[in-house]
Amino acid sequence: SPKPSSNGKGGDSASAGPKILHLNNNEEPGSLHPGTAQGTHDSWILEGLFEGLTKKTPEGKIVPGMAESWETSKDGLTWTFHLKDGMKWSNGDPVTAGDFEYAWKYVLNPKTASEYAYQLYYLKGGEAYNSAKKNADLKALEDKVGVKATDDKTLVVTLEQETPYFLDLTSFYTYYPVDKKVQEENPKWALEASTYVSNGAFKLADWKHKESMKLVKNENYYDKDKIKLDEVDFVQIANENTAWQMYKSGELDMVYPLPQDVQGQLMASKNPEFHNGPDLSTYYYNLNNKVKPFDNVKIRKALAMAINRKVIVENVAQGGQKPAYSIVPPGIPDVNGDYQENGGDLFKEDVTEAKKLLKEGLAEEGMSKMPEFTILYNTDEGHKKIAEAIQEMWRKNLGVNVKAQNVEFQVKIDREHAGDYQISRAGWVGDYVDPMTFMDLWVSNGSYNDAKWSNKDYDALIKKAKTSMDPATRMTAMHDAEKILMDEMPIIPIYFYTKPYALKSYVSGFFTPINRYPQYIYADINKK
Amino acid sequence: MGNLLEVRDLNISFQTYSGEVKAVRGVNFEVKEGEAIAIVGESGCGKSVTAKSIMKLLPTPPAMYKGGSILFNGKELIGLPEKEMQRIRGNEISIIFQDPMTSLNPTSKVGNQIIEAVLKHNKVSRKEAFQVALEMLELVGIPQPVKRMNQYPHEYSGGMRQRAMIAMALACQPRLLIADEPTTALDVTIQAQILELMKKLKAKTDTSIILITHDLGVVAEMCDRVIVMYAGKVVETGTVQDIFDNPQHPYTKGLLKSVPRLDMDKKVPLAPIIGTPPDLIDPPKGCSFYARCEQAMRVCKEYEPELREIGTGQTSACWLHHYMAQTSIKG
Amino acid sequence: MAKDLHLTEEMFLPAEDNYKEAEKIARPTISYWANVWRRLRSNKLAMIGFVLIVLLVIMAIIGPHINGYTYYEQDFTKKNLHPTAEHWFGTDSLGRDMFTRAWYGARISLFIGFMAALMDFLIGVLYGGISALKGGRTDNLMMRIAEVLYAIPYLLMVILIMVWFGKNSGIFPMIIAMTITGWIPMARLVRGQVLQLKEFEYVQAAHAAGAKTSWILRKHMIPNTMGPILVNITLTVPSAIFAEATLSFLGLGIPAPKASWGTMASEALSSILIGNFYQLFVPAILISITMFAFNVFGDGLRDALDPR
Amino acid sequence: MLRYTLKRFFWALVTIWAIITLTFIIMHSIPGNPFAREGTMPEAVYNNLQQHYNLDKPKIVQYGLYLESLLHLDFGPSMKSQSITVNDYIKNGFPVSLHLGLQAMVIAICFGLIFGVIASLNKNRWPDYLSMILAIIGISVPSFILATFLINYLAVKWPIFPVATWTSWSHTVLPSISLAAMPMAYIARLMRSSMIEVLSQDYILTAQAKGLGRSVVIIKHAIRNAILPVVTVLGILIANIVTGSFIIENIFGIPGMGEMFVRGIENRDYPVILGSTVFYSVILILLIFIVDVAYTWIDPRIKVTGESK
Amino acid sequence: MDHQGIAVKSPLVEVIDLQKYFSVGDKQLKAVDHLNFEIYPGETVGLVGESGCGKSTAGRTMIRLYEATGGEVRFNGKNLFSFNQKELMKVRREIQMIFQDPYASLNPRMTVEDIIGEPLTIHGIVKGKQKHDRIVELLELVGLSPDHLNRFPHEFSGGQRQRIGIARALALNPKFIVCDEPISALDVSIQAQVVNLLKELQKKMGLTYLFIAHDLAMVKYISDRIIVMYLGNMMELTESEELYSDPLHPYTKALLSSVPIPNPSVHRERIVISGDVPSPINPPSGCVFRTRCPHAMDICAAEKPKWKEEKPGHFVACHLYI
Ligand SMILES: Nc1ncnc2c1ncn2[C@@H]1O[C@H](COP(=O)(O)OP(=O)(O)OP(=O)(O)O)[C@@H](O)[C@H]1O
Ligand SMILES: Nc1ncnc2c1ncn2[C@@H]1O[C@H](COP(=O)(O)OP(=O)(O)OP(=O)(O)O)[C@@H](O)[C@H]1O
Ligand SMILES: [Mg+2]
Ligand SMILES: [Mg+2]
Repeated sequence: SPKPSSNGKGGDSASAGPKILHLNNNEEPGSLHPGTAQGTHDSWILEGLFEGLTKKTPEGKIVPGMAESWETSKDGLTWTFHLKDGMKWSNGDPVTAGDFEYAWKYVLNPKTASEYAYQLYYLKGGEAYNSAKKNADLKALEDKVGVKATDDKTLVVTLEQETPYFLDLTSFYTYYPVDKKVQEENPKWALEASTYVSNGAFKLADWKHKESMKLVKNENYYDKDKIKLDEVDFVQIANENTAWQMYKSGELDMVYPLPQDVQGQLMASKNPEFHNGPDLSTYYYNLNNKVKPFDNVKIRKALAMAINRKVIVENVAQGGQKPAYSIVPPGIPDVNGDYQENGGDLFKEDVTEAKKLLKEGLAEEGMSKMPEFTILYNTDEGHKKIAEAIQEMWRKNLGVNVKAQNVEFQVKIDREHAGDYQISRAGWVGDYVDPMTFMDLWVSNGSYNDAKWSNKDYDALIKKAKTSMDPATRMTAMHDAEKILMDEMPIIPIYFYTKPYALKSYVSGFFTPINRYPQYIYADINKK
Repeated sequence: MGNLLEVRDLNISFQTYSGEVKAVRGVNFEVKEGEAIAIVGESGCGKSVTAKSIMKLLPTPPAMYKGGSILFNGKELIGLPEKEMQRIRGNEISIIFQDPMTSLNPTSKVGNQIIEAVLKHNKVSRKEAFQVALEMLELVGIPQPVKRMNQYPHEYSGGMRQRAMIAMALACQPRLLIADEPTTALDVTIQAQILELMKKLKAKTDTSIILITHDLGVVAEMCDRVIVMYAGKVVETGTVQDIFDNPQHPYTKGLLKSVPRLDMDKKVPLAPIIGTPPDLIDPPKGCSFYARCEQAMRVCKEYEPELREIGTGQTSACWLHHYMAQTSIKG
Repeated sequence: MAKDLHLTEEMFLPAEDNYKEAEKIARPTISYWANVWRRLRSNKLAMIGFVLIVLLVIMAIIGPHINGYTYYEQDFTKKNLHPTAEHWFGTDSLGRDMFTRAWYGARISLFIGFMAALMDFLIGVLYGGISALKGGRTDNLMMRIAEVLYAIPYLLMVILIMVWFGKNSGIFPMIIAMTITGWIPMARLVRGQVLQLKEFEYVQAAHAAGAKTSWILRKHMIPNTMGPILVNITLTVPSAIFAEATLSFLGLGIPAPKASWGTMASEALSSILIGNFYQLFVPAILISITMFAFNVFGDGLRDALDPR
Repeated sequence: MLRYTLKRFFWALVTIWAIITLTFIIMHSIPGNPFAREGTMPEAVYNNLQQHYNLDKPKIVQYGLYLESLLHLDFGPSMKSQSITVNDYIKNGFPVSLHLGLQAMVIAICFGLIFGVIASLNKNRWPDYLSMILAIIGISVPSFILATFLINYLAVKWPIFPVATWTSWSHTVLPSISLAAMPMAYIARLMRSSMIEVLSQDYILTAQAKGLGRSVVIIKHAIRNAILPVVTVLGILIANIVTGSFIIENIFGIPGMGEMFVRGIENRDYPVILGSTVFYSVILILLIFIVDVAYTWIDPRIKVTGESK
Repeated sequence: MDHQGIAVKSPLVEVIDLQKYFSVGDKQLKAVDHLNFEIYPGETVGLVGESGCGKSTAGRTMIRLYEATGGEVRFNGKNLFSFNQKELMKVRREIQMIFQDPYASLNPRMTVEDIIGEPLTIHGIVKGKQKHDRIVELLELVGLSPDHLNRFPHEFSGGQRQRIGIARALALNPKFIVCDEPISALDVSIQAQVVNLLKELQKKMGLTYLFIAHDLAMVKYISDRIIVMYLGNMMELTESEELYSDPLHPYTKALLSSVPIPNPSVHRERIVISGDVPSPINPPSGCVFRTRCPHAMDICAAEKPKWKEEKPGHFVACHLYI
């Protein structure tokens, strides 16, 4: 019989009845196996289902998860984790250190072909094992991987090199354990709800592929008292507009992302249901430094200075984003305070100056007029509007003719890698909470250096920051490098993303870690 | 013998893009009980329109009844409500069309198409209607009628289809059968079969027949009386003998002279009627045949001749019958 | 016999010149197309369609210049305005004048429509014509190829085209995309027509007179298939405009900041969420009017060509 | 009949093979691959993925492997999803698309026929104009616009129906209507002209001459004959509906095949692209076959063996 | 035409074993099977038979509008089927065709001038003013007025259209014309116009006709000799008077008696043959007429009757005459 229409239902009244939260996962998860999961459509679910060695508090602090405590060796290369007592899988099996070892090695096994295997390259021998050639001795390579369960409660991890943010990583979903027993009995356990086993706040009760998922409270979870929700229902609506309409009609309790216009309206009307979380990502334009006239610094700077970021943020993106005058977004701790705040604005918008620079640059290039060029962006209404706004700003402020071309995401990536573009829209989400996740993108021949820019001083500073153990040295080097980057302007930062979302007023307890989706684990529903 | 059908001063026009086509212009004739009359005339002279108008089958618009009356069995058909007309159609008056290929519904079994007519007009069960239909098919000489009942028209040959049409038309024993060129589309040998059949049926039942054709041979074999039409008018009427042996109107004479006969000497040239019939949107003022007439007189251009009695039962519409013409020709 | 009064003896003398009228054709000569035009003119709905098409074309030409705005200029202080005396169709989310954009879009949409129709016509006539004339195996093969082409995912082909023409994206690849399978119905139609015409006696007569294939094509086939082809063309124009709108929904439309009705509609889809219906209404209504105009005109043309 | 079916089957196979081959070629000649993404992916990871999905093999080998797996009716894995294979995709998605398509088709056929018949019976009078204007609106409003309006009015403003998803029958109403509008309009127009044609045929006159009532003539004699041209386009129309539903599926969040197919292309998920193409062409060919058979059922003149008359 | 005349003249057209099969699906349709006859200059040969018996096919194959399946057609002694395109083009001037349907045989989009001028243009014989004059001359020849030059076919009546068709056929001064039922679609009153015209032209220009029709009276009236065809086969061939006075083949007899006589005083015994013409895809074995023949014998099913000269100049294919 058909499920009662979820029309207009949130969690039912507080007096009785289960508390059900209705969310939209946008898409079918590619995988709900922690080892092969990648991307937000997977992780948002997994974060409710699993818990790693550590976890993050709403305030962003790292606290023990499955691990009770840990210690680090002097050289920072060896980490020893001690698991809490009585941790159980949702099927009742005990969670052991062996489950972690097994899970991590599974990820690194080249046969698994996990896309996120490189998240474990920090482990000693991890990359070697994952890169094994076809007829290499896999067993030997596996044994060399730096993770070992010395007993059921103790996990010893050896790193390739010192990694200051390793603890942060242990809360990441690729580091989640899997139930070894279950996996060995049934390698397909993660494909259906009926065989699914997890160790987190919720367990997977139902999974209609391409349609919906249902998570219910896991009674075996050690911290279950903190979990208020009885059930979380996910639908998979890819269309932003539809998702918003569902929110409006009460079929969803929370939506993220929001259509741009809606964000603008909600912000303007100061709607209490509107929330904006921090985000660890930057919206910028790549300039192809290999083609004329973008090989000229003055021209690049002129273009960067002739954009009115405030207008874009307020009128186009409309999500409370921050205009970007540097590349590393706010929210990353410096030695003291916030890295981005300490760095400050590294360039200014100035149309007159831009005009002057453009003229000079063109003279240097031996050109009389800026040739027409094309902005490449991947097909998306939002990107299109921003491109149109920038196009018009450049036309008005600099008198240059700009074309905008949208292509499929796949095609854009291909053309960027091949250097077959002039200007392209890009965005970068930090993998971990450290400026390095942004700064090492533009080292010479870096694999994501689509600007094809190269600067020896920059490379040297990045190298210094990577090899130094001293936080102060690292941070200074990175600040210096960022200055060079913004002086040379191989890329044009536009804004720092935020996470604007709408949440019904009867829902409380959501929080937004900087590099995650808004978290529902501790949410509660209180309808009058 | 009373008149089964009386058509008086019938006028019918069609509204078209180019103007009003006056297809039938004051036609008068009657059909007696048990009589077979023929309507002959060139293509487009209004034969089919007359036939269909008796059945009230002309779609209005574009057709318009512009006056006149059609008395069937004493009942005025013009202005009769559609419901009552439906009771007459197929029951008291039936019609057979020229082309048996297109006159049967291709997606319905032949048997059903006959049964349908029977059921409509008789209070009988389907089984009885089936029996009637079967008998009709047998009557018109279709072999293996039981099998044929369940076949579709395309499984019939042309001659058989026309037989089925006849069976359908006769299924309710109508008092008047209108056959609009029933054999024109058929081959000679098949035509002969159908003609034999119709003759036989005519002898057997007491049905009156209006046979529309332009084949004078068919007329000679089948009919008692002939009505000759030209450009929407009746120009001559008479018994078959009169028309063939003693035609009065120049058009009738022309028709007879323009067809070769098997027994004719080929040295004798055929005498065609020259030219073509007039445009019925703007018919000529005087005699419509004026422009093609061998014996045309000046009066013919200006004044329209009226149908007048020549001999017993023979009428003709021609100025030649006027006493002044007789004298002037003599003189 | 009341009329006897007017009759005189002399009137009963033989007429001399009566045969002159026998072969006369009274009505003024009128060519086939003139006849079609006359019938078309008397079809009110079709004429409304025709007038609308003419108006659309005129507005596409002059519309973008009427109120002094350009299709690209942005004014963020005036974004999402409802129609006013200043902005007749309101403004869009980037503060651009919708009236100017709508008619600029008309240019592009109509151009795509007409070009797609033209391309369909050229390819369809050639392919269908050859297929029918060659007949036999060639015909069979050509029709199967068309069938296969029809079954290959359209989207895949569109992407391929967009990639092929990567550098100069815009209207041209769009037209190719419209044409890539669009010609197939036209080819089918032409093929059917030609197959029919092949058996027509006037074509046989030309054969008997020794005419070459090219002559027969030029003199008999093309003029006599023109009617159905024309009808088909009038229906291709709006369907190409429509298809452009659908591709725009997938983001495969005209490059920014140029406007077509399709891109305007898909841009405006989210505006309905904040109550700006007019942004969607403008392109939707224009598309509808165009569809309406071409459809009723095409239907009228069909009726005019085939009097029954 | 058997011989004919076999012959047809053979040609169907050839056609499908040609479609697979061409799709394969086109698919691999457009840029992008399933694992390309923004950001860095270490060489090793990339190689492992390529190896896992046989993408490191020469194209011709991949082609051969694909054909071979097809013989076992195995459409292969999805390169973007570990949790579900292409067979699963089809198994889950097709019934949904079919349900949606059929429901839309039923709406389209019923209303299309009714409108068309009414219009033809009142040729050049107001019911004709009214239904044809409705039909033209149906053709002229792109489905994504119609869907947006329907959601806005019938789900948000006046919450009669739910906005999206595919959970209960009431969820299927709006998408079905959105999808039905266009074919409905098309059928209505086709039916109108076909009816007008049929109504001028001699056998209609014959039926009237039998004294049958107007409604009997129309229902028993006219409609059945007039429906033939509609039936011929039905195959293509249904196929278009089932394949063309991706926009509707996207807007209403329906787990059907159209959405999967578009996603497949966006992601360069090769097996998904090929799988859905093959599946669709089979459906298309099957539909055309069914329509042909239906045609013989409605029109006794046509034999299934393709010989006319 | 007398027998002596035939003897001295050599035939203009010789048809030898002409065959034309169509393939319909997987089967063969023998539309024309083994025709043998000749046509002498200035003569009119009539070809009669029921619908679908292959008359048109025979006519069209003879002038190479269809490619023959077998046999030969000699024109002036030369095999027409062995001509290449160039030779064919040349001979086309001498062989023409008039078609049955006056509505389908004229291109509705062309004026009368274009239609009649088409063969002239194709062969590029005359141009400009000369061409115009020639067209006017032709128009007058068929009894139409030069006023009609710029009119379109639909403005004409059937008889006039047929005359336009004749003018077109005459444009190149042909010797031989295949008339494929040129009067069947016309009104009785008009038929005579066309028949008289054809006869007149024959006299004037020494034309030779193959006159195809199913109206026996008309064929008899216009032809010197008549061929009776049934289901793709020749049944009988003789002079027209002879055919009428002494038909040999049972089919011919039935055919003759089927023609209604427009004279109410004449009453005759009619031979009505039952049944319909069988399908040419699956013709009866032996004599194709046997299924409807009142005199059918055992041998008729077993053996195809030979083509036999029963009397001088009178050929028949029937087992009754062995
Ligand atoms: N539906 C119609 N609309 C306009 N004119 C019509 C219509 N039906 C008949 N006519 C005209 O009415 C006239 C008489 O037509 P009708 O069909 O009665 O001729 P007919 O004598 O039966 O000829 P035929 O021997 O060709 O059947 C013709 O001029 C014809 O053009
Ligand atoms: N192009 C063709 N393809 C297949 N069959 C054909 C073709 N043309 C004619 N036939 C068949 O050949 C046979 C003879 O046809 P043909 O047209 O020669 O007959 P006909 O004697 O001229 O008949 P009619 O009196 O109807 O004109 C018929 O059965 C016909 O169906
Ligand atoms: Mg008639
Ligand atoms: Mg013929």
